[in-house]
Amino acid sequence: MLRQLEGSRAIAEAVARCRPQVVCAYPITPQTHIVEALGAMVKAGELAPCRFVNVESEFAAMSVAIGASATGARAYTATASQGLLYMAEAVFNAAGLGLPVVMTLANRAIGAPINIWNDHSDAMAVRDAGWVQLFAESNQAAVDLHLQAFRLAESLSLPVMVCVDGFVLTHAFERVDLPTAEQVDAFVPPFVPRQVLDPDHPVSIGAMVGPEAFEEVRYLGHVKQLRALEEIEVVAAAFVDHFGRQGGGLVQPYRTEDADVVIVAMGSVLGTLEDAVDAARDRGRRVGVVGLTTFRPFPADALAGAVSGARSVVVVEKAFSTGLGGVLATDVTLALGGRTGVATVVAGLGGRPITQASLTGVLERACDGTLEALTFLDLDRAVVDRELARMDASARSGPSAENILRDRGERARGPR
Amino acid sequence: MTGRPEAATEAATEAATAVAEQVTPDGAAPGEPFAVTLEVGSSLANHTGSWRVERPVYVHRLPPCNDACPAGEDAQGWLYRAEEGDYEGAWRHLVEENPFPAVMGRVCYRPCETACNRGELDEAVGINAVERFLGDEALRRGWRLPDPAEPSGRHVLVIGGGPAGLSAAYHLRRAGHQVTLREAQGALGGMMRYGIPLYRLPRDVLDDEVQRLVELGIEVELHHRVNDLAAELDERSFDATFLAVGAQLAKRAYVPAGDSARVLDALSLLSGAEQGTPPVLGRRVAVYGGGDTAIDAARTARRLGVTEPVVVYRRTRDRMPAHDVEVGEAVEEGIRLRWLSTVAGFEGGELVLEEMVLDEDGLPQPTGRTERLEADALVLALGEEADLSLLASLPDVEVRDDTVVVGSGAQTTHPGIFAGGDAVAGDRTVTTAVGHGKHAAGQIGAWLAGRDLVLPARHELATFDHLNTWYYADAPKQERPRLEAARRTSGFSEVVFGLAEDNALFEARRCLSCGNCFECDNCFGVCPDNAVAKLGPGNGYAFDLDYCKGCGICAAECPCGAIAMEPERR
Amino acid sequence: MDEHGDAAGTAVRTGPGDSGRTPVKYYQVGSFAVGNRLVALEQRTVQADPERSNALTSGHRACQGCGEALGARYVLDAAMRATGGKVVAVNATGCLEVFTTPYPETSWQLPWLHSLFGNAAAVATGVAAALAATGRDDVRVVAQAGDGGTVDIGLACLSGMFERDDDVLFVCYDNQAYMNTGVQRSAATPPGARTATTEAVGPDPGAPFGQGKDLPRVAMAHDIPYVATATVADLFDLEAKVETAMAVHGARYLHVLVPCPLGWQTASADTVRVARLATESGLFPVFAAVDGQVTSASRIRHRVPVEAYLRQQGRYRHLFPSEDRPGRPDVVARIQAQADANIARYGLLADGDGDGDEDGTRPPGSGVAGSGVAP
Amino acid sequence: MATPGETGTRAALRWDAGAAGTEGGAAGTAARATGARSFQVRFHGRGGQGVVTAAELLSVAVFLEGRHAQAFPSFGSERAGAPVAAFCRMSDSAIRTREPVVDPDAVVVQDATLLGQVDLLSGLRPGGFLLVNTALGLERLGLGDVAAALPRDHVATVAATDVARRLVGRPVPNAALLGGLAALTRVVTLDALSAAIAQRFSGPTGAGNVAAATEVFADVLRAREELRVAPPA
Repeated sequence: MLRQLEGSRAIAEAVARCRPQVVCAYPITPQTHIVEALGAMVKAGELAPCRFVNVESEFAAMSVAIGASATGARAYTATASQGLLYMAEAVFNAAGLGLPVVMTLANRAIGAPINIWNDHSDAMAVRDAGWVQLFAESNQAAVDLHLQAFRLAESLSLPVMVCVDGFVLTHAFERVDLPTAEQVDAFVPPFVPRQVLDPDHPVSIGAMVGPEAFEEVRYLGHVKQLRALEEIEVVAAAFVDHFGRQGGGLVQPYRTEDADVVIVAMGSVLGTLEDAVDAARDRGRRVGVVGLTTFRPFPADALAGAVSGARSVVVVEKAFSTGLGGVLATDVTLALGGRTGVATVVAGLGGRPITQASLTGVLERACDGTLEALTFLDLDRAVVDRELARMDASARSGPSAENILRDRGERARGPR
Repeated sequence: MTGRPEAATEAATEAATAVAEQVTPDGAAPGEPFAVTLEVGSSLANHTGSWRVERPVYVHRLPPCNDACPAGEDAQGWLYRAEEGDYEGAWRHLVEENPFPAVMGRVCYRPCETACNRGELDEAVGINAVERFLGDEALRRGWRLPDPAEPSGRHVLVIGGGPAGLSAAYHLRRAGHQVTLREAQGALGGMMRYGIPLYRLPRDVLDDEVQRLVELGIEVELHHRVNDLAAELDERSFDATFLAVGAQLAKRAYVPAGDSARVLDALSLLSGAEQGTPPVLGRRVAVYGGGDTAIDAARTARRLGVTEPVVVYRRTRDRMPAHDVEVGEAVEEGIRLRWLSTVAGFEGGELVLEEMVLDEDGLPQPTGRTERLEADALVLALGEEADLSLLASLPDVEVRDDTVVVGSGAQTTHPGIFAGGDAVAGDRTVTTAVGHGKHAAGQIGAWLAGRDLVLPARHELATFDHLNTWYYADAPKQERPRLEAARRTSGFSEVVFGLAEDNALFEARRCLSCGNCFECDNCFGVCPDNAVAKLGPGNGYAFDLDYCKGCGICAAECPCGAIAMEPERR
Repeated sequence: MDEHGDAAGTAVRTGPGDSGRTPVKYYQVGSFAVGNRLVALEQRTVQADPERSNALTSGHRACQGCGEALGARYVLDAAMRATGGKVVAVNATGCLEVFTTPYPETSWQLPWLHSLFGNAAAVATGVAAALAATGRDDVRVVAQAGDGGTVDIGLACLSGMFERDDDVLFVCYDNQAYMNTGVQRSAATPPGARTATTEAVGPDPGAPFGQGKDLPRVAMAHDIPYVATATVADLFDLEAKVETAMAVHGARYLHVLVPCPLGWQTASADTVRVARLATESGLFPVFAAVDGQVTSASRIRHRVPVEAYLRQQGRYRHLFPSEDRPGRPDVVARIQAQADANIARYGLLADGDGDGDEDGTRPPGSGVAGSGVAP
Repeated sequence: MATPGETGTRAALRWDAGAAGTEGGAAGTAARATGARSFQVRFHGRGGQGVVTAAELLSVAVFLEGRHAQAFPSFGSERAGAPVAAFCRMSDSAIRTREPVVDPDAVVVQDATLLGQVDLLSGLRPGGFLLVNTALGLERLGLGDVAAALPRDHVATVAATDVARRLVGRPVPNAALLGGLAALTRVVTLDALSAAIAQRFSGPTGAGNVAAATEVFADVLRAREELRVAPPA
């Protein structure tokens, strides 16, 4: 059914149709609207017998989800940014215990400086936690990925994180096709826990594993994730069967045939990129885009196939590893066998708008071979240079962020 | 949202159950995460017993009551039965050692209670009161003593029908021996009858317990004073003889006295009262001596109409041999006590008392100071000695200090002649005599069988510091009610009453069960390693050394000290 | 003749209320020992039952004389009896978790889940929510943690669980320090006690005064239906409290003192004894509170000075004189003042037992058998 | 499932919601994506005045007409009273871009007190539309020059707060202004707008807001008609 909805509401509706049994929530912008909506549905009795638990922290939220999942309930929560870091220990734990929790991550930057706007720093920070991480390009994708997330999590007995760009998607009102409850029931079977706390069949879950078996446990976790690559495609195919549209999978190529330059990116920037690619194609540039829907497990083979014909690969990503460069770019480089010519464009940090104009510039430079290995898109070079000069001039220049803000403030006031 | 949430939940539950039921042969459900999820109880494969350097062992320690009992009673053992309300079982356990619970419960001076560990906690267990309850209950219900064993074909002569002789006869008879008991008096009981006042031991109680004993098949010959033992043994052949003639000859002290002075001994006063021929005493009587007999004499005199009995004793009350309870009751009855005094003379209705002082050794020394005390009679209660003239014809029976010498086997220096009771050295109490009788019977049995009697080694004494008394609820002793003092002196009614059943039960349950497991489950409960198995009622517990780490909590928390830690031997 | 004048008299052993437990008639040791052949089966403790569940079974790797192993079995077996075996346990990281579940062995015999150090309460909330959501209302949840997992790292989750009144019994096994990591100070470490991070050196040896958290009172401040303290030294009381707790729904808190031979530097055999001294000195008040109000407190049976308790433990050794140190009678006096304050706050002495009971007929310490109290 | 190298199926993942299940061709997608330029509206107001709701309602109205719309707020943590902006981008085809709206086709000012504090007309495209909630004239607000730079029939003022107070019972001018915007720009019908409002608000509130939108729609329409017949000032 087509609806014009806020992204958060669409996600909440999708989650609700998956019949979660325990939803736990702690507010953090920009995730709040999702759990608010679910809370209202539970309160109204629409999700009975689902329990909605208002917890005291994200750490508790994931912990409640762990307890609920281990007890055989379909458990869901949502968070963002600092919240994800605050629950990080439990995030790792849920994966280690093999509990099929589903979590929405309304992607947001991580402080300091505190920032409530979108980038992917949070998701990247837990990329090694053992979760399946899916990225939504649009709110329709967010809906579709959540439906698949529950089925995936439970068939894999692994937690799944659906990453949705904070504000850009969560707060955007747009058209979404929401499936009916009956359609979702047919697609997402009842939860059959792999392990469950049951007095009739008691087990001990969460044993201490020493050097004699820990490496094996980790190796098996790796194998499980690699097998998840297949399962993700199986579920995506099933999704097409059930809903008649594409809505998942590993990678999503767009106009990559004969492309010299292929951009690799994740999340909502893909829409703007596709507009930019179309425009560049209109200008005769042979460019394409590959969207990564699945980030963990990393679809190395699928990605390599998608960019095999490209002369150069540019990764546009909303996070970076300080002191190294792109996070996604590192993974892409690894997936492409260490091939040179993978450029990194760090963009959209802390909510900085990514415009089609800027992306067009990237495409043009990439086609011209003038794109640098690492680009910070739309970086205010003047501010940075002033601060660098100040740092060089004085060992005690004060916090750079503060200085930069002051500079920008001065500059903003200046022309008036 | 619409749909069928209940149906979905049910389906999920069914599916979960289906998975859980598909357990693999080794018990692991399919698909459970490797290593992270484990099947329950698997640590039983880890035998932590290897950590142990000390191991607990269940022990029996000797309860101080048992240790102290001259009659060798297993007081803790019969209290254990009584605690359960099994009075007959308790009584049967008791009479294994002593056939006179009703008498004991009245006349014993209770060394058991003196030794009782509970005395250090609050008050000693009223063992004697429970014993009396059991004894009275047995008489009331007509419980019979155990039948004798198969006839042994041996015949033993017991001389003296007092507590020692009767006890020996009892144990010998139970062992299947033929027993002939010769008693000089016209009734059995000895000092129980002629030395203990009625108000302490009603004679029907004595008669009933003696009769019950005699009915085991003891040949009793009353009025048979043995004057010449050799002659008697020549006259009729016995396989062994037990000599328990007691000590009835009153000791005399030289007291310068005028002809008119009325001086008599305590035993004749007591036996005269018993036989209904009390001596004439007058209004004012002094009793000279500090033992229980002196108190008995004074209290008897009080009941015979003496208005002002006074006990004269050379030393102080704390050094008086008489038992506190007796002295206390005497005081309640109006008997005066004069300490640090000796009788220096008695004439013209006046006693001359010399004041004494105690020297460094606590011995009384004369001071030369005297005073006078009006008295119509002086009763000497200075102890008794045995009349051993019957041994004159058997010179190989060694006699020393007016007592028969016996070895540890109760045998005199004449083979086959054993002796006990007041006729031999030792405490002269009924209980001791009963113990002598039992001991001698055992020795005689062994001697008749031509072997040494091997007594089991005595267990380590269960002292107070072996106990963990926190577990015992606070519970004061149940006192036996007593006759009001004002009504005591008008006759010979029994002063101390028995406990009602409820109170006797309560008192029995005050027993700490020192040194002997009473199945409180503490060891079973406090083991952090579940290494104690409970074997069921009456069967106690066993340590599971596969898992016992030897921490010792069981031993520390055993209320009664029935667990010891021993170094592990590997 | 007093109340014991007939055999039907009851041995009054604790204060009023006492978790609603029916006092046992006086039967020798009926009121205090684990079992008693003289009383009806139902009046004996769960631990006296040969069929007890042994929720924590043999083969675990706890130290000799571990109070926590004992306490956990006491609590869970009682909970199992109270629920007909329908218990799910959630465990915080700590000794109890480590010594029970080293791969490939587990000592638990009930469904058990360990997630993290600080989240036991929240995980238990999740379990409870899942049980409710899946219609398994007959199954109950017990969360358990050491003092660190309760009063320190676990406090936020615990407070949240309390505040939401989630249907969880949270049990803190308090051994007063981080024993699992080698005896470091926690917010439950008592003043004066030596730990690896409050060493017995300097002008103020041991843990400082004026810090730490009294979690039972923190719990009470949440107005949850039931808060109680207990020790491994009074099993009847502990089991009665578990039973009471399991009869109630909502957030419940049980704080159990479990001596640690390793961290307290006590003999392994003295675990129960030391716990007893903690209560008999007044340092560890044993009480219960319903809806935020104290409803009962276990009376001290045989009061002892705190010194009797402290002397048992190596972690307080520095407070007492020896050849190479003068001792700290001032610190002992401050600890005594804490005990006195507890006694006053909770009314731990029977009527008539005022302060200064030392002058009474029963000298302090005399009633504690074999406590080996040094002069 | 898209396989590497296949480009055409990508469209189905996206916004072809109106034709769920149909095959989207690469050419069609491209044409649609790069076809007609979208129409963009920026709403200005203060937190609590329903600025975001206004953008959302507009998007819903467009959606109800079978077209595509994307509404979003100026992402921030504004508190009640603080200046707030919201956006609505609409198009006949699916909207993929996530760019902010920097060059709106129309600006709606819900609160004229923002004048001088916020650059209300920033990026307004030449020939764009301006709708201001005020009982005063644009001259009095100091917007005369700006208004003069726009086509005469692209500018309107409405006393929407008064209308709202009267018809809704609360000084929330958003629905009234949407009615005005519909009349001014004709990018959405009053029917669709009314339906969107009625979806969002039930009962008297919904009816009042519909009435407010309807009244202002008529007012602005009337003003535009008057402008068409009147000579330029």
